[in-house]
Amino acid sequence: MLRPRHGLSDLIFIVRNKSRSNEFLLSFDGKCCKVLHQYCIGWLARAIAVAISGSVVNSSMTREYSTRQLLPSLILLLLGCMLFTGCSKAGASPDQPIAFSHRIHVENQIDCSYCHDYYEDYDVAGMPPVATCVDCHSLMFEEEPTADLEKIFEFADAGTEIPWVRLYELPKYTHFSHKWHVRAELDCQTCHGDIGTSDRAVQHMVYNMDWCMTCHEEQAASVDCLTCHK
Amino acid sequence: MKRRDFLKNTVVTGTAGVLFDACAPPGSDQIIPILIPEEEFIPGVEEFHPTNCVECPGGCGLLARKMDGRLVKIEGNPAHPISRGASCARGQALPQAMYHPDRVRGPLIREGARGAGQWRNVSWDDAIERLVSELAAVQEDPNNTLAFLTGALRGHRLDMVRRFTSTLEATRHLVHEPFGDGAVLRAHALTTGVEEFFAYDLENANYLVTVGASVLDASRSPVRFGRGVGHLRQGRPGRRGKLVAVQPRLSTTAAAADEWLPARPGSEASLVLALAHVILRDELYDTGFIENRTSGFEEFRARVLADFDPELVAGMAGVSVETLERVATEMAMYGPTIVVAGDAAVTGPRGLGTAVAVDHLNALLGGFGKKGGIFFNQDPPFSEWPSLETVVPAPEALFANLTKESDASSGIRALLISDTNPVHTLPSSAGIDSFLSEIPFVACFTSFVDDTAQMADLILPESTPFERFDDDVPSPSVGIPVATLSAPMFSRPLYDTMSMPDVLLRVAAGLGGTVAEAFPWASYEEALRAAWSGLHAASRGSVAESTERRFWTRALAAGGWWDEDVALNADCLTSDGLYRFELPALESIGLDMTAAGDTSRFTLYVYPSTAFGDGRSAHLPFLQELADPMTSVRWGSVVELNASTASELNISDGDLVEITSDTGSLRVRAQVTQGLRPDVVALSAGQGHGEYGRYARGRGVNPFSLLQATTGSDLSEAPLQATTVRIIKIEETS
Amino acid sequence: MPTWGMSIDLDRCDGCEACVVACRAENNVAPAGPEQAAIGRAVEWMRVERHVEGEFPNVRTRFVPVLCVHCDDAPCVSVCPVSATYENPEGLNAQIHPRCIGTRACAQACPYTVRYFNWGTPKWDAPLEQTINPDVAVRWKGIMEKCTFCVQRIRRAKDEAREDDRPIADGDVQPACAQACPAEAIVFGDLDDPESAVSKLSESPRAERPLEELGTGPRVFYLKEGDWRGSVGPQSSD
Amino acid sequence: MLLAVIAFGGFQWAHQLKEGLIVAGMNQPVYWGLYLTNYVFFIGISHAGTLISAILRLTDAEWRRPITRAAEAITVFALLMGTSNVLWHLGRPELIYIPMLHPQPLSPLIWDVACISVYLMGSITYLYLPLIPDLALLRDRSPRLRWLYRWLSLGWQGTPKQHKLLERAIGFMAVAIIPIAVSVHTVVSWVFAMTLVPMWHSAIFGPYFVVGAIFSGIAALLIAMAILRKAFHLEPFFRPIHFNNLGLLMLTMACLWLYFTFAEHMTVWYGNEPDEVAVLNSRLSGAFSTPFWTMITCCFVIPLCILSFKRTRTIIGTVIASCAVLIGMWLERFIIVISSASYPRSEFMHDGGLYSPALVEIALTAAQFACFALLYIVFAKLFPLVSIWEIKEGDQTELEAELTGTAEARL
Repeated sequence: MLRPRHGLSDLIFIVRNKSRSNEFLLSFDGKCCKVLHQYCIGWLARAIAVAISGSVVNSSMTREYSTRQLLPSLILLLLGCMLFTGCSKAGASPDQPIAFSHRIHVENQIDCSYCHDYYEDYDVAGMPPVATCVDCHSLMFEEEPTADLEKIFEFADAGTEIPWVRLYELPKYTHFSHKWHVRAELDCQTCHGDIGTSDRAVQHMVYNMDWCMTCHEEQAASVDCLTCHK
Repeated sequence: MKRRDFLKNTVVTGTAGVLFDACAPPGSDQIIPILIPEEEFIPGVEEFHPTNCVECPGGCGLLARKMDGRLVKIEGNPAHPISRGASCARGQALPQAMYHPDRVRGPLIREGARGAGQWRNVSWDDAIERLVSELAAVQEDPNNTLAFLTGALRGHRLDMVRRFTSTLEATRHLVHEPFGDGAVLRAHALTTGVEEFFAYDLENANYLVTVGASVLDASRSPVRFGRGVGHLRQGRPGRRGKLVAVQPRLSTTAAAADEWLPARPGSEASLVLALAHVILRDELYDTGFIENRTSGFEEFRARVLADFDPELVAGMAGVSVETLERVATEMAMYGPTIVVAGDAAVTGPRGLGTAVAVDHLNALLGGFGKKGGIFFNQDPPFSEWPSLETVVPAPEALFANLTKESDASSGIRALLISDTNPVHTLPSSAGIDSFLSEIPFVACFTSFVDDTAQMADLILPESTPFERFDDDVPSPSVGIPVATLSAPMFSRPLYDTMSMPDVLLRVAAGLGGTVAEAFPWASYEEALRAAWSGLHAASRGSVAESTERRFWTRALAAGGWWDEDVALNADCLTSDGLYRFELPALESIGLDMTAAGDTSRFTLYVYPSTAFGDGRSAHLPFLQELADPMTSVRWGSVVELNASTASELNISDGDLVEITSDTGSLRVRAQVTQGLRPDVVALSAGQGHGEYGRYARGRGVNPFSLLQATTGSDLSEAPLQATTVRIIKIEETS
Repeated sequence: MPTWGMSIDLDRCDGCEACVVACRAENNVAPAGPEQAAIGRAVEWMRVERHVEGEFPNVRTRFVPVLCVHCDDAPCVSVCPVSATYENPEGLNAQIHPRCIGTRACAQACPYTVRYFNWGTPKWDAPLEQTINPDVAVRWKGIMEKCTFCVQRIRRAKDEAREDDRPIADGDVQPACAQACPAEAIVFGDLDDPESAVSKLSESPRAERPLEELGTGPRVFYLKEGDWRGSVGPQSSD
Repeated sequence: MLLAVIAFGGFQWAHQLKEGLIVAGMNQPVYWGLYLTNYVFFIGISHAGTLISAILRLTDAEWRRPITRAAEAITVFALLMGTSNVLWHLGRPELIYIPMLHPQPLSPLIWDVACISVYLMGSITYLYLPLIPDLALLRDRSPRLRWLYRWLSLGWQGTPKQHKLLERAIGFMAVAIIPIAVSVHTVVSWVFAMTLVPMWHSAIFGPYFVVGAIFSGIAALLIAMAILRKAFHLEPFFRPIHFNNLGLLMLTMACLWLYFTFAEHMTVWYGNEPDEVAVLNSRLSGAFSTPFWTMITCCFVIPLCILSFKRTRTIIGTVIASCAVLIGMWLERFIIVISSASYPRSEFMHDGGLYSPALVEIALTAAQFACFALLYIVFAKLFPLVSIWEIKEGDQTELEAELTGTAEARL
């Protein structure tokens, strides 16, 4: 049976993705990322990405990319950069309302589930309400108050939640269950990179179908479209 | 080349646009949307909250599916005896009523002239203050009366209103329900002493005859009857029941039926008695039942055998003698048989007669108390609210009569309206407009500014069943005591709304004195708990718990209380406990109906719509978009004409026609059908709202504007098949 | 691995159209609005077709609920140039929205006319979009959509079964239409499981598969109307 | 003028891109409308050139020499117009490249894509090759645009070797192009015939479409010739004999076409399969009767009356006939696409909407015809529409000066 292999992928990811495969692309990678950070806008990036991912996905089984395949993509990309200005959030590390450091929390032996309390039982990992932050921090008398800590309490007093800026977002037409991926004993790093050891949340990668499929195939997980597409 | 550039640009912009639509998902880049401070929920995890349906008398118990803090779907409550996990089209569309863009979001006070539709937002405190002062003013002058107009309320909502009207001085409780089937209830009262809809054991019946009642589409309880008929057909291997429909139009029910008897409107009673005639003549009736449990049989037999010979009736009803003979025999031979009357057939001058005749036919077949027959409702053992030394309330009256009384409104100084829309569903000849305009103060409890609320001075936004405490005692039921219970599924209402009973409580408190004493509860929830404590005390049925508190929580979680183990009963409550073959009610029935003299006039047949009922669901886009099962019409209405009639009038499908009655006229597209008597034209109720939110406003036509209001009758306000109309073609279909 | 199928008892069906609205609500099918509906652009993954035969007063009527029959050998699958529609291992004929380019070849090829095209962007007047079911994607303009046998419910049922690590049982999955049907006319289940209600019904002498002669191998079948014969004989009030 | 029409079409298309196909007239069950009709129609026209000229070339019909190029030009432009319809037709034109990237080989649409792209390449080459010597001629004689001609003529010197090579190439292309051309229209027909739709699912659709294509092709060619003849004073080249011969060819085609049409409908009528008969009736007496009978008149009656008699088989006569045929053939495509789509299997689609094209569809159709004309004129302006060297080759006594004279006069 023919299985469609195609997804709306995000530009940066494809480029980085290639960067892992051979160095011809490294230079390409460098240039592109710059170009993108200066110019590219979400929607057009996607539009272009469709083209690129297309040419990439073709050979998604053998993970090599020839110049020929990338040519149309490049042309489209440049067209995009010329026509639109803006900034892609992909791969970037947006400023969060509070300079939150996963490292510190991890070093203090705080389990993922303390804040992300659904991560092994539900479809989403979950984000802690400001109350959770307050619970702990109001108890730590010895820690010297910093501006960021103050902010926590400001938000709490205002009765509003902390407007964390989203790093990872899957398309609305996909179904993803965090639970089963955790239970499949994947390392957090596989998807979230070195978040646990970094002070600043950086988007490890933008998940595209190409990447999901590869892993699913390696893990012998279901590759039926309806497993993820809704 | 210019063209190429031009196109390139259009392509790019176009493409961007396309992609924007394509990729734009609801929700933003912020993570906030998945964090609702008050209502903790886990994204992707579904919750089900039991609730009750108030769209029709069916009274289904429902489950509301809540996801990500939103109400997203309605499902039947599998445990509930009426719905058994199923629901109808109208029930399924309910979430749209809660999130409707045109819902009233807070109390409104009229600005400018009545009906001008200019409103000022006020706080609940101000609104209630206004209400209290108005009512207090009414109370001061003994000549003044206050009227509380409601639809056919059920459960403790009704008790609250009754209690309110009976504690206040000179207050009347008026009722308006266009498809109320008042005659059926009266008939039941006359023959069995039980003034409630019967419970039918359809699952075990073999033969079901509906006289006028479109039990499967809109009237009474489509879900309960739908399940029953399905079971009657294919529920029992090797045993397939039969469904016969007697009505002038091929309704969804008649279409689903095995046999359709298109009886002339008004001849139903005679037809039923002709069936009785055959059964009596051939002595096919249930002698055991007749002898032991009925009275007045002989007189009845004499009358029927004398007057209702099929030979005579057939011509008048337009149903062949053979058919009458055959159906009558089948009914007797292949029982248990159930006969149900309702809708248009039980309205108008002969309405009561029809309903009584149907009861008698059931009695002849010994249907009462028999497996696969008829049983009586049993009320849940609620505990009484503290009794009060009341001023005896005026009996509940039909609204239409009041509006017709000469100095009708003179006495009435203030009118409260809840759960009904008389401006839309009363014949315009009832003079409702002038009636309302003469009343100094009109307040409406409603979620939407509908045709009636438009005429009000004060609008008190009602909460949807998903946002309020409510209970319900379904009628018609299934013979066992059933009480549905629903609690708000959100920590607070979506908008600044309050449910009618809660408002009454606050008003009572505001009025003080005996009224305040009559309502000793802080909230409607408390009042309900007080009543429901009786069910706990009974310690039987689906929810039995040690403490009253735990009972309440369990009942809320289960969506109500019912007792499946109770023995079904059909013991008549007449003085002598016998079924009474009531004759006087049959006097109105005769064979005097000759073929209509004036062939240019047709009988207008008005029926409740599958999607909208009497029109209260017309504001929901899902239902407007729903193609009618029989006419396939969406977002509008059509008038149905028999093919032969149409060809005579040279009208073809889609032509615009004008229908004129003595009281009004309207223009609507025609639809030619085989499923209608040639001397009848059919219009569906429900559409033609002047005001009811953006989806209903100005859609289709309202047949009630053509009807002649009946006066004097305390059973029905409009004869749904007694008005005659003329039809002329206005323009060809395009 | 199950093979999902559905049986619809035309003898039970009374055309109440509860299934139609249930399907809309479950699957986020936006109303097309008066103008569009008038020119045949209303989308109803599940619709009730009415067949009226005969002349007054001898009129026979059948209601036929029509939805995607999830063919075993589907005409729509083979014509799609980009395999946006395909048949999954469990016998669902799926439409993968992001892949669809809108040639409408599948719609034209489908003998049952149960594939629907998004002529424009589906509209939800705020706050009606609050009723959108998060389990189901909201479609956008220019793509096909169709009945999925409520795959989101199948997914949930599987998830629960996997949770308490048991095989998925008959009746675990109920599509919105089957669930809503008061007459219990619609039965859904695994055709491979000989014990399941649906496969038992598929053996019924009344069972007929729509347009089977075209070789599409539909997995939705109808139980045709039985005739009432006075065969039950006089019933004692037992 | 033409530009205006085209611009309006473009504007309408932009509108459609923004709003989606909601602005077009299509509905359920008529998912395919005017766009597909035009697509089939233009691809049909495209058979004018290549096939005709190729056949004639192979059969060495002497009279073909002047008309081959005019014909081949039609092919190329008609193809461009035809394929462009796909853009309007798609729900998401921005993804039009996906079929190339991830083809689903079982889909007739993919076969279509393959065949047509090959055909396009082929016919462009086939137009280009015979052009080379003339380009060289222009390079040497033309007062302007010499750089262009130099670039295009690939250093043609007219040496015997080059001639030999060219002849070989043309010969090969002529042979190759015929099967391609046939396959193209067969495949186009299969887009319909491979479905189970009533009156599409038919075995003779392939040849039926091919015949129709050649038929309309000839008509288009005749009209083009007539116009050019007037516009560029090509009377010496496009002689009545050409119109006469082509007229006869068209007559044969008309008969052939009628035969197929008759066979097609006869089988349905006799088979009496309810769903198919529904469509048939709609054509014979129902909603589509007017276009249907117009089609019969235009495609058969009129051509027959005019072309059967030598007296009426004049230039004017053939042109009138051709116009009729073009209209008729367009109607045929329209009827085939729409009428079948409008009557799906009755049991499952009761209230289907009947199709009436919306403004955007009409505008785009007009724009295409305009664009076609425009391209053709531009081509005529830049290149000799008569294959000078072939005529030379054919008739040595012809005065070269006269040719080049006219050629220069034109430039």
